[in-house]
Amino acid sequence: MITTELAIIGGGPAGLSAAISAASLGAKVILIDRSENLGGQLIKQTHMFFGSQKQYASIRGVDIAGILMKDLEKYQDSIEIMLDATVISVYEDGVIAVEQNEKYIKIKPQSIIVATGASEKFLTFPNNDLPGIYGAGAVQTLMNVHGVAPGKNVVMVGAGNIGLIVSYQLMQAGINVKAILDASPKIGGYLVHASKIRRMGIPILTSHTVKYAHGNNKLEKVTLCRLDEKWQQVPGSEFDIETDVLCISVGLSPLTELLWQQGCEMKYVPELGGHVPVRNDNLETSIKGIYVAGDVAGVEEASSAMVEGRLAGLCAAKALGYNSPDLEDKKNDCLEQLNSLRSGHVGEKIRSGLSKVTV
Amino acid sequence: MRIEEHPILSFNKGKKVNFVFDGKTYEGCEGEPIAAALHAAGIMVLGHSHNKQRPRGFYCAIGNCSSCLMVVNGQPNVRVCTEKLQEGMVVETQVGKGDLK
Amino acid sequence: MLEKTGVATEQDLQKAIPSKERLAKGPVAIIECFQRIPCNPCYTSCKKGAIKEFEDINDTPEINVEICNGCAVCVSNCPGLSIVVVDETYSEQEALVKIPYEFLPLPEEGSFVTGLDREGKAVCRAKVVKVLNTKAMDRTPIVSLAVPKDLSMTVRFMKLNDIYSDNTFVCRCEELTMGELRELIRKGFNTIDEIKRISRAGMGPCQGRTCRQLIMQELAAATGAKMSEMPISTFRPPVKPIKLGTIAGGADHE
Amino acid sequence: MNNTASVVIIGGGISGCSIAYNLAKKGVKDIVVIEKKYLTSGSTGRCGAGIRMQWGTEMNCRLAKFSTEFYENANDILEYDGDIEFKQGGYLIVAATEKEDVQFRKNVALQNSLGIPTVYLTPKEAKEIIPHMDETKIISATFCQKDGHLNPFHATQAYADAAARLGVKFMKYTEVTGIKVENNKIVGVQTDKGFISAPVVVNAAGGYSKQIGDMVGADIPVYAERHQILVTEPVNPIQNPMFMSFSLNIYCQQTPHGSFIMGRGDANEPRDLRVTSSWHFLEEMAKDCCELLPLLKDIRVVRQWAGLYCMSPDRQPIYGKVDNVEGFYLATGFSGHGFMFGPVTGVVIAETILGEKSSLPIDKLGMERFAKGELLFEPSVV
Repeated sequence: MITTELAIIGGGPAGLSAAISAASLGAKVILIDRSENLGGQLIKQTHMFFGSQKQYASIRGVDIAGILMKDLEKYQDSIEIMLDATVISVYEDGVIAVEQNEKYIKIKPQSIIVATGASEKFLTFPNNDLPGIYGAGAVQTLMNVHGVAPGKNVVMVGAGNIGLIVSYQLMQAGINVKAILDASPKIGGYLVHASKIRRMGIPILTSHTVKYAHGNNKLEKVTLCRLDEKWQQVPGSEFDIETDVLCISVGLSPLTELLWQQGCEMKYVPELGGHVPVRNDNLETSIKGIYVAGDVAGVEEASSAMVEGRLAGLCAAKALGYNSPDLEDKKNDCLEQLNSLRSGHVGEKIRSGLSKVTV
Repeated sequence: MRIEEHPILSFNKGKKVNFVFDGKTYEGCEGEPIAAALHAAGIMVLGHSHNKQRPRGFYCAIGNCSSCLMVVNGQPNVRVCTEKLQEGMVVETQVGKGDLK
Repeated sequence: MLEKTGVATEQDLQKAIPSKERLAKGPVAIIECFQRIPCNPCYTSCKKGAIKEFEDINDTPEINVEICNGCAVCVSNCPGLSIVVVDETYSEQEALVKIPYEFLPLPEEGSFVTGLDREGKAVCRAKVVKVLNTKAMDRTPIVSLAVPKDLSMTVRFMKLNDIYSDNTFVCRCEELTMGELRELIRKGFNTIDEIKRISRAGMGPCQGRTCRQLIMQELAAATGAKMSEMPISTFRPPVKPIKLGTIAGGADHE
Repeated sequence: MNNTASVVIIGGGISGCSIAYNLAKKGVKDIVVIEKKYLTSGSTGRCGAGIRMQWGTEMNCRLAKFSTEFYENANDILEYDGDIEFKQGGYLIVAATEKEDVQFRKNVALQNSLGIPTVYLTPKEAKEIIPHMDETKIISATFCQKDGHLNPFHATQAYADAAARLGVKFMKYTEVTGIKVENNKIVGVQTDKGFISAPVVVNAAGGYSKQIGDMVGADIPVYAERHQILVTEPVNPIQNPMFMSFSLNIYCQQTPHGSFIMGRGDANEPRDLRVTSSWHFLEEMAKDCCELLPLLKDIRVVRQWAGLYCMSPDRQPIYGKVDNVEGFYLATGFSGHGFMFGPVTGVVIAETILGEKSSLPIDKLGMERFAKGELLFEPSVV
């Protein structure tokens, strides 16, 4: 059995940042990620990030991943990276079981930061399992990581930030987006993203939903319809769009299995995407020594995931006995950054959600 | 279909390799997921559901959803969205729940 | 209106639909024949004498619902196919509607079809409980459909493909459809754990990642329970399927 | 909720539902089943759900035969609109020690004398039945084609649906917090949803039956022991019978759904009410399974879980009355065989409550055997 001080599960923006900040204080870290490279969702993002300089504003997500990886190299003596490695369970005695390239490995850490991110929600309508109906994340992976087009035409379901951004990315990759629809009467994502899309002539159909998908062996056509103010389908408003890809982007749910298995106290908070762990200001859950950061703690933007990662890394290292003269300043800086990212109108939902689970 | 030109990204793909899908030979890039290589060749139907035999493609692309189980080199229930392509691989559409051999 | 659209109006139907008290007693024929035409097989076929003797061949049928036991002999004898039998005592939530169905293929018993109203509009998912096709019925088989009780006076026909939800998937791995899920909820499986065990939804290789949230949403909608107060199913290891040989190999190495 | 009942059954597993059905069928009205969570949420829903007639004592053979024959026809008898998925693929029980081999020869003779069609097999013959097993690890085997496996959720639901049609009330998500006894007589049951007065209470609470017994001051000599199981992804059928070994401590079965279920006993497991999973079990099970059934090395585990065995001193059920508490009946101590004894349990408890002569040989299974020191010996248990 491998032992270490801190195991970080997930090498996306939160996990990477956590590894860097914990190692910067001297902690011995194992960073585990199930894919073949670190960076999580960052490596699929071709757009420039919002936020401020501290969260790499106006740098493209894919490049931020590169910057974080460079930072990580500084601490290569204290961070062991395990790629293509999936944590299959965290057992009651704190042992983490990992599968890496068909090898079964056990790790016993003193503390754990869970930064597993989120998974995509699924939508129900007849024939929703036809080939050609994909999650937005899948489409991003296919085109931006592997350079393969999902199809020729795409109808996007969901006008939140992910739906808007992926639509834009599809157009960048030379794939035609026929329409974006959303059940809500309002566009959920940033309006600047929406305007960018509209300028290219792509309609955004609010108060619309998918009624039916058609196709023999794979998707050929979708029937859409309008929703009234009570979100009920308006009879007679149906119309068809021919398309070979329907991309579903109706939100994310935190990937919390490992936290449930550990018995962390969980609460259902719709503003944060579903069940999320109760945590304190140090991002420690109800189980001592288990920390969370990023989307697993509540679905937000990558900018705040990075700051949360940094904060969790600092707090976990401190609890392991590491310190530095400016530790408190660094922690406060993280808290201030989070406050500022969550201030304002668009952060309202997040603030309300967090107030329910932060103790 | 492969994306040849991209305004932001450049794709550093592995070397070209051949693989066999249901008896026909295709070309893909070494190390990319089998599902990506199949998509590049225009193949979207990867498997069929157990009970109702409905065609299934991939849905999540990261090994979560179990929609893309295929037989790879004789082994059933391989998630081709994450399984990496190698020279000479034999990929087959899985019939039913797969046979242990 | 009936003359213009071919669809009976509520006023027309008032004459045909028996009292709640009668419906609560068991199966009964509903004769939706409102126009005077020269025709009387309903009367001649009824062995119970529940249909009043026609004085004039053009009379519209009058049924004594206290005598009618819902045997459905008239259903396959009516040349106008205007008779159905409704049994509201079928189960707590469902009524049985027996309709004449002269099409091929016949639905399979146990399968689900789409229940249509008098305008041919899809109104619900219906389970085919029985398909009766005897020689005496002379190629007018009777299909018994289990429909939600409040639609017992709405469903009057069916189409084979279950457009409602037979192909709306909630659980991809175990292929649980929305219709099956709603059926289970109707039967009283009111928590995600109960649904998981009776249907396997959530036990597949994806470990419930695609279906858990959807099932909970549907439960919330159907039972009025709050998502935040709903019990959630257990999250069991392993999070990702792993080969027995891989586990065995790992243990060996230590 | 009902404020009065003629019989309150505590526990909504296979035992409780079977008892409710059998009582109702005999005409008892106002039966209430109380279940802390949902039906099958305790041991029933967590068990391996195998059923075998290959036992080492005449009594157990007879009881198991009754259960098997019931399950063969349960869909019809209980008029279930689903399917209990009873698959009679047989049990192949392998002997890995000389001692086992000797015992198995005796068992086969006994079983055959009772009409149970078990056969004794050489390793080679056993391999014909499960071609992917490593027959070099065994000395001999016994096989009974009529043994099998069923779906515990549907089997319990079939009983519950049939009972409900006969008027039995089920109170799910209701916890028993106390049992009221006056003058050594049961008066009623206190639950978190209110009090139910009833002259008869049946303790069918599985792993929690000790706690229920304590509520009336009956010291039932049972304890709960954690047992673990794992299940794999489904594959096309390759193994018909249950593979089982007492000395190698393993049972492994492919269900009609295609997934393999395997588990084992472990006397060192915690004796508390924990149902958590451990990596130790996963590893040991994987290792032993890959050795005995090497083909399964390529199948993936999708879940592991644990349930409670309710262990009695002689690992035999405890049926019937309790001295000094009139109206309190036990259906407990199944020690891992409660599911396969479900049909028996329902019949014998219903008969006992109604004062009828028992139609099955259960006279040795009462509580009094422990005071008298007359423990039963069953050589064929995991």
